[in-house]
Amino acid sequence: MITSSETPTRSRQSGGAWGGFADRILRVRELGLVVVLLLICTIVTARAPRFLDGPNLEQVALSATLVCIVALGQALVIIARQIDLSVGAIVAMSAFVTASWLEGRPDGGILTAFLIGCGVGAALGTGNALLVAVARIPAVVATLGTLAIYRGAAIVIARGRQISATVLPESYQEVAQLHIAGVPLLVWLALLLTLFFSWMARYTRLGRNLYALGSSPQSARVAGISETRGIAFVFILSGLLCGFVGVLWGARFGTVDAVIARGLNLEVISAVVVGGVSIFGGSGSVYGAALGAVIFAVLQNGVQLLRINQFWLDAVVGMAILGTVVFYMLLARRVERAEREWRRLATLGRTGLRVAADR
Amino acid sequence: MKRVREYVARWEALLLVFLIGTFVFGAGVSRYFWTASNISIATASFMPVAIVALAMTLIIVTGEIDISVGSIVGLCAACLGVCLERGLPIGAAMPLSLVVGALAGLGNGVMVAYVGLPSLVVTIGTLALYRGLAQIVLRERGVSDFPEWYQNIGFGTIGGSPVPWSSLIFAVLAIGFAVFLHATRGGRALYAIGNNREAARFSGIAVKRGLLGLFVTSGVMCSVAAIVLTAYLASARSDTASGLELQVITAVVLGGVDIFGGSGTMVGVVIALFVLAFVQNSLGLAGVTPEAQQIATGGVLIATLSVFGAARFVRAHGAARGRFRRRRPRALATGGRPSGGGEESVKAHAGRE
Amino acid sequence: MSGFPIEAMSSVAPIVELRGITKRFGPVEVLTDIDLSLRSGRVHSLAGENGAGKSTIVKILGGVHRPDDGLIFKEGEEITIHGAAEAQRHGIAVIHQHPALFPDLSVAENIFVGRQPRRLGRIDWVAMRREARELLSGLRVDVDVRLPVKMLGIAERQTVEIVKALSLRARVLVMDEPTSAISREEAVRLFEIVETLKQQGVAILFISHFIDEILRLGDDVTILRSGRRVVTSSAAELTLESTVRHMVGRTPEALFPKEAAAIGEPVVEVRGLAGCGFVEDVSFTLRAGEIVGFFGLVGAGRSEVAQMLFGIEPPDRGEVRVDGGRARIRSPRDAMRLGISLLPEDRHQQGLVLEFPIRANATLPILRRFTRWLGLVDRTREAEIAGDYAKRMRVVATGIEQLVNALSGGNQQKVLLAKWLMPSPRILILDQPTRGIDVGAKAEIHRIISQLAGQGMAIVLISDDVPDVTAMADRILVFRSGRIVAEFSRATVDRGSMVLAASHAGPDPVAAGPGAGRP
Amino acid sequence: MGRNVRVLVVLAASIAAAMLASDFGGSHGAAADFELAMVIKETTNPYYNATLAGAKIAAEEIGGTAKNYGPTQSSAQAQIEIINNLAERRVAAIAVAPSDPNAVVPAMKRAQKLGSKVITFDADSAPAGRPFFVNQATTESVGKFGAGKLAEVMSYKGKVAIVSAQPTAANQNAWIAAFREELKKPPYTSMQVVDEVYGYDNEQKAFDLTVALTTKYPDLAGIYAPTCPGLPAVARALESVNKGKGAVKLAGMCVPSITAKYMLDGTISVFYLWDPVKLGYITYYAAKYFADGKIQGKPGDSFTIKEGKWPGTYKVLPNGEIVTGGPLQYTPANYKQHEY
Repeated sequence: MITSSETPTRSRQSGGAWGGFADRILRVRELGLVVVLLLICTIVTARAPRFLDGPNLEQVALSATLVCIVALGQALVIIARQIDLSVGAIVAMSAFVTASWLEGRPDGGILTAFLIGCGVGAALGTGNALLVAVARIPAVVATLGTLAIYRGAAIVIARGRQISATVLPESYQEVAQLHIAGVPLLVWLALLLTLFFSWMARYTRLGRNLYALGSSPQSARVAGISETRGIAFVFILSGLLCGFVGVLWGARFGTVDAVIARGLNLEVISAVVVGGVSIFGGSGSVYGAALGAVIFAVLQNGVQLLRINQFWLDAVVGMAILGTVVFYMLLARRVERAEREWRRLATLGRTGLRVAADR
Repeated sequence: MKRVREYVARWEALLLVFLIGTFVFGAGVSRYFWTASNISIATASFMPVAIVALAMTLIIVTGEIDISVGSIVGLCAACLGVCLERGLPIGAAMPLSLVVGALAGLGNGVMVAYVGLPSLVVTIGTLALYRGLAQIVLRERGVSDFPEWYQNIGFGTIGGSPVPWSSLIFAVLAIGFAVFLHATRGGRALYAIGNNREAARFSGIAVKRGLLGLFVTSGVMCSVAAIVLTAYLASARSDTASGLELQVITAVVLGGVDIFGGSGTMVGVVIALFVLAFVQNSLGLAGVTPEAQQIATGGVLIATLSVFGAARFVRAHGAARGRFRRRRPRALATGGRPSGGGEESVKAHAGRE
Repeated sequence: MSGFPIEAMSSVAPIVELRGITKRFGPVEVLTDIDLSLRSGRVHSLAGENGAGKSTIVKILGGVHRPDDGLIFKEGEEITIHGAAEAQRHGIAVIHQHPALFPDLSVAENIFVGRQPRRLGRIDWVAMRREARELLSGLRVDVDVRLPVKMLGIAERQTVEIVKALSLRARVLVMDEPTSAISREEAVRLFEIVETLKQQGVAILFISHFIDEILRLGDDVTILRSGRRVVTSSAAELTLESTVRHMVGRTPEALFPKEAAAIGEPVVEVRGLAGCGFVEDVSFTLRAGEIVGFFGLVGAGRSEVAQMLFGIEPPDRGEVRVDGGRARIRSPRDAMRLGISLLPEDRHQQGLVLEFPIRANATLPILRRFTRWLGLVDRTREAEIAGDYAKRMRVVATGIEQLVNALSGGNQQKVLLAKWLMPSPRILILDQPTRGIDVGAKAEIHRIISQLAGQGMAIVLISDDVPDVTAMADRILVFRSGRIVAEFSRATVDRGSMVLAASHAGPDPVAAGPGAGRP
Repeated sequence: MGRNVRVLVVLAASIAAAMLASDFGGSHGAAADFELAMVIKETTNPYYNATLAGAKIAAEEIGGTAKNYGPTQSSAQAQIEIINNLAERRVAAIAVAPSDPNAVVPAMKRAQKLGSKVITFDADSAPAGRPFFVNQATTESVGKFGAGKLAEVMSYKGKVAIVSAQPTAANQNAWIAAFREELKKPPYTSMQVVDEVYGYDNEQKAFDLTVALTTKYPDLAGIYAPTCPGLPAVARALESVNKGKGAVKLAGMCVPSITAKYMLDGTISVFYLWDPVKLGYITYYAAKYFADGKIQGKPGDSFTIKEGKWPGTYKVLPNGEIVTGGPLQYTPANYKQHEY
């Protein structure tokens, strides 16, 4: 017989030292985010205790929600190894279209408004999907192009008009003011969407296929996962969520024009990257991206409260992005090195025989 | 097959037709288009973008990208402004701003080449960082009162001729970059890196040093653009040139440079720059709104990419039959034509094309 | 020696059977009239030298190629296999040497990707992990199913691939050289797994370069040579020697053997070189006019030594002397300065820029020589010299401006050779220079190499092709597991013992368990 | 290859044909008619729809046309391109509302050299660039007005924060300087300006900054927001943190069409601007008369509108300005008359 059957020679039990170490490192991303978030909160609170005031926290949360919802879609896009630079323009377009539909309807029709906004968003997302998934234009440049086109189209449609709280129905504007159990409706919505998409990414085959696509498009092809459908899905979904945010945007700020949400794309991508989603696709989590959005919202509020000059904000954001990507890079290298060292020892036969610990 | 390849290879020729078409269009929509002063001003206004596009071409040829160019221009402009405020003569401020640009590029380059981070992420980060630095040094101030001779760089023309000074700077740089890319060892190395980084390394090309050099060059070009743009605007502010990267990348891609690296020519990019400049100018003369121009620019970008996408598709399709495959080894030993060494089969091969 | 008695062989009906399979690529017949039966609970080993046709059989079973002639039967019924999906439907799974998995996904997910177990519409992770764990423990493998695959070694990835195949109810497992990229201990584990699979009634086609593995693991052995089945026999009836004899044949054709050349002074002396993770204690001397063959299987460390000498991967330890002086080689440029050229193993990834014309490829390392002030390239001289070399190498092309991706493999290889001869090296390292090219081109490249040695160049010829090495090399160093394990001179070389030395024959590594098999 | 050449030829021919089909060399006699090109800061600001409306009223009265030209987002560089283009078109008169007072000067000088009459309105450039500036209200009067009215509703005491637009917006900076200067004077000594932030003409930023301000200074009594897209966002932010409806007194400048709601519900205590329609109206008159040679644009020149919407005599002051009026406060009573 070939095998000395009674000894399983190699072990990698999760209960073992290595397994625990690996697990810890794998969880470090989201855990680290929570730590960073708490750290920022602590620093801000220490210097400006009013940070914790109810209305302030509520508003910080509300600021985070809009970015957060867009970031959910963007996270899935990036997980599938793509990128969507046109998000801000889609938000503006759907916000404007929705607001102009609502303009003549003082009695509401809020649900229809949401349908319209989401429809516009999904339509524009489909435009991106066609270019990237069907025409196979690299996402960076395709969405750079649609960014210009969508924004331009929004401006043409708006013709310099602003739609303001004065003409928008009260019921629409109240959407942003509604509270359920003391927490604003928008926050609930963002929370629900975050939970839903985190769930979707983790607990549905569709979600897992996106990870598979991002991790290795070649292997995905072998496994029979449709690249075209996956990519189209994420772009349409991203558009849809942008459309949804467009509707909320008008409700929250009360004024809508064609140039709102300018620069939102970089803000969102920063949140996603800082949230631990690898720009190369395949890894990261949706709720990490949501946490990233919260961190940026707290950071912006904190910079104000700490009386740091406003002119420092962009530099701080830039440092935050670079800092986190370097951190993740070092982390990945460290895991790799630990792994290689472990392999070397194993090859030398020193730890090759490790008795399995019981689970 | 061959036709599609030729077609793409002749992109420059097609662009030239575009350019002529643009001139015809411009002359059609406005009788003021074809005047020396209009051509002169349309050229001058596009020079900052054009100067940055030169370095961007090299970067994209190697398969990298630099999103932070607009912010570096802003940072260098802020540097010029601060120097002027402090009473430094502009002659001394310009070299200083070149140094600032080089350092900003160095930052990008180190992160990309030596730390090994993806250039897209790095330059998105520095896009915010460098703009932030510009805001920190210049805050709300706008600095003007630049000397007349300096302002001439942006707007002024050479002697009595309609040739703007800035276009002279661009012409010299463009020739320099074109010669570098197409006629020197360094240029060859960039194409090699863009096509096959591994093979470039095995051929003794210092890939990391090359990339670092490129990003520094890009920083310096941004600084030159800042000098021209500040002269053109007669004013230095922290928000100078925000959004410049979009126009630059559009021009480079329109010029036929493959966004994945490895191919493209400087001639194509230069023609594309002029196409964009005169399309915008003629639309402006026709009274078309800026947003319509924006849509047109985006549309041109998408259309260009679709052409390239179609070409790439055809090429990939050909690769499935063992022809024109990119980057993937062909299994010629087990597939294809095992007796390819002979004269005969090559003739047959050529005949099929 | 293992599970089933030989007599059982005929009593078990084959699950999959190949009958009279012939495959042609163009005018060349790569498989001729092959019969092969894969039976439940039995391992069928496939042996043969490079180019014998082993991988073509794998591709036919995997649905990549379709045979030109002959039939495939599954449980007595004729089937066709068109594409990977169809192979999967027929219960045939191919385990590749480098598995196509998702590096970021966990082990459990990789096994179940696209068909994760669900409960109430959601993926049941607990069940999925449990099932994965069960499948793995069914093979007595213990891997944390939550680890992302990128943190596993190749052997473990193969295991994942095997488990994935099992979970897809594969009844025939084709293992294409699974052991060539993994360590001995890992190989031992793999064999245990194979044993378990046999007990589960899976039919296995096992392909390996390692003859001892073939004999120990296989119940039946088929030996191929030049696309023909030489023998099919029970493993017990074969010995190492007879197997090697079948593989090598009695009169292998020697393609343009090396002409005698005066061997001069030592040019390169390597002492105690170690690095790349597993290369240890490599020492040798290389003399002017000498061709030294590095023989060994893929992953034995030959290419790694070459890359350390060329500055691609700096060594951890050891000393390299060139012309008696200690050499510090940190980059390819350092190596080129010392007169070293490396023709790399992977022509497409490391050797050539496929989108460049012949001219630009050939002159890439020495462009410096054609540059005038400001780095301008002297195109005329470049074209002249490139044309010169192309002619000398007898590259067949429409001209030196033809893109290399339009050339045949042999001509590409000649361009690559021209590229690395242009620096006028004194030391030339050729890593598999004749891999994947046709006979004519091979002979020409051999002729050139021989000429170069005659001119006093010191040459390292890396190959796993036995006739090539024995025909060309003055001395042969045999590599295994990162070390030099044997040395033969031109006079004393014996093909059989060379092959044995490279493929772990010696103290029995399999029976002796982990750690054995190392000198 | 032959096919290729054919493709190119066909392409070129079709482009040429398209050009010819479109009105090649057609009627471009616009130069004969008077056109006032109004180069505005941004096309998305409804304020400039009001100035254009004023100019159009004037055009009805004395002939010619008026048109707005501007970038979608405030940018000096984009304005320069526009001025250059207009100059190339030999537009009779250009009225510029510069984003950056210095950046536009060379382009304006160039346009003058090419024959256009160039003036400024709404915001001034460096004096070198223009003969005169049609000013809606002097800087001091705008700042002073805001300070005085805000002090009144704040009972002359408490902390004040300022929400501005772009840090580089010259107009805003000047008004704020005047506002701060005014608050240094005796009646206002118990008021202090505690902070100044920039909303970048971006609703989201202005909103978030206002929230942070109210958190940072819980005893904040007043906010001065002389920024048009910013003011509604500031008001909405105050309402969101329950400091609206007069809890924090808000004074600001914007157009009624998008802001009136917050004035009506009391969140904006002092809501003022000037009459942008009148500004556009006078600008048109001044530009037309200047182009027709009826005035030279030198200090001391004056023109009279006899019959029209806003009759009167307007004079170029020694500092090169024509002042068309002063601050105009909107109240629930009068805002309906100002439809812009």
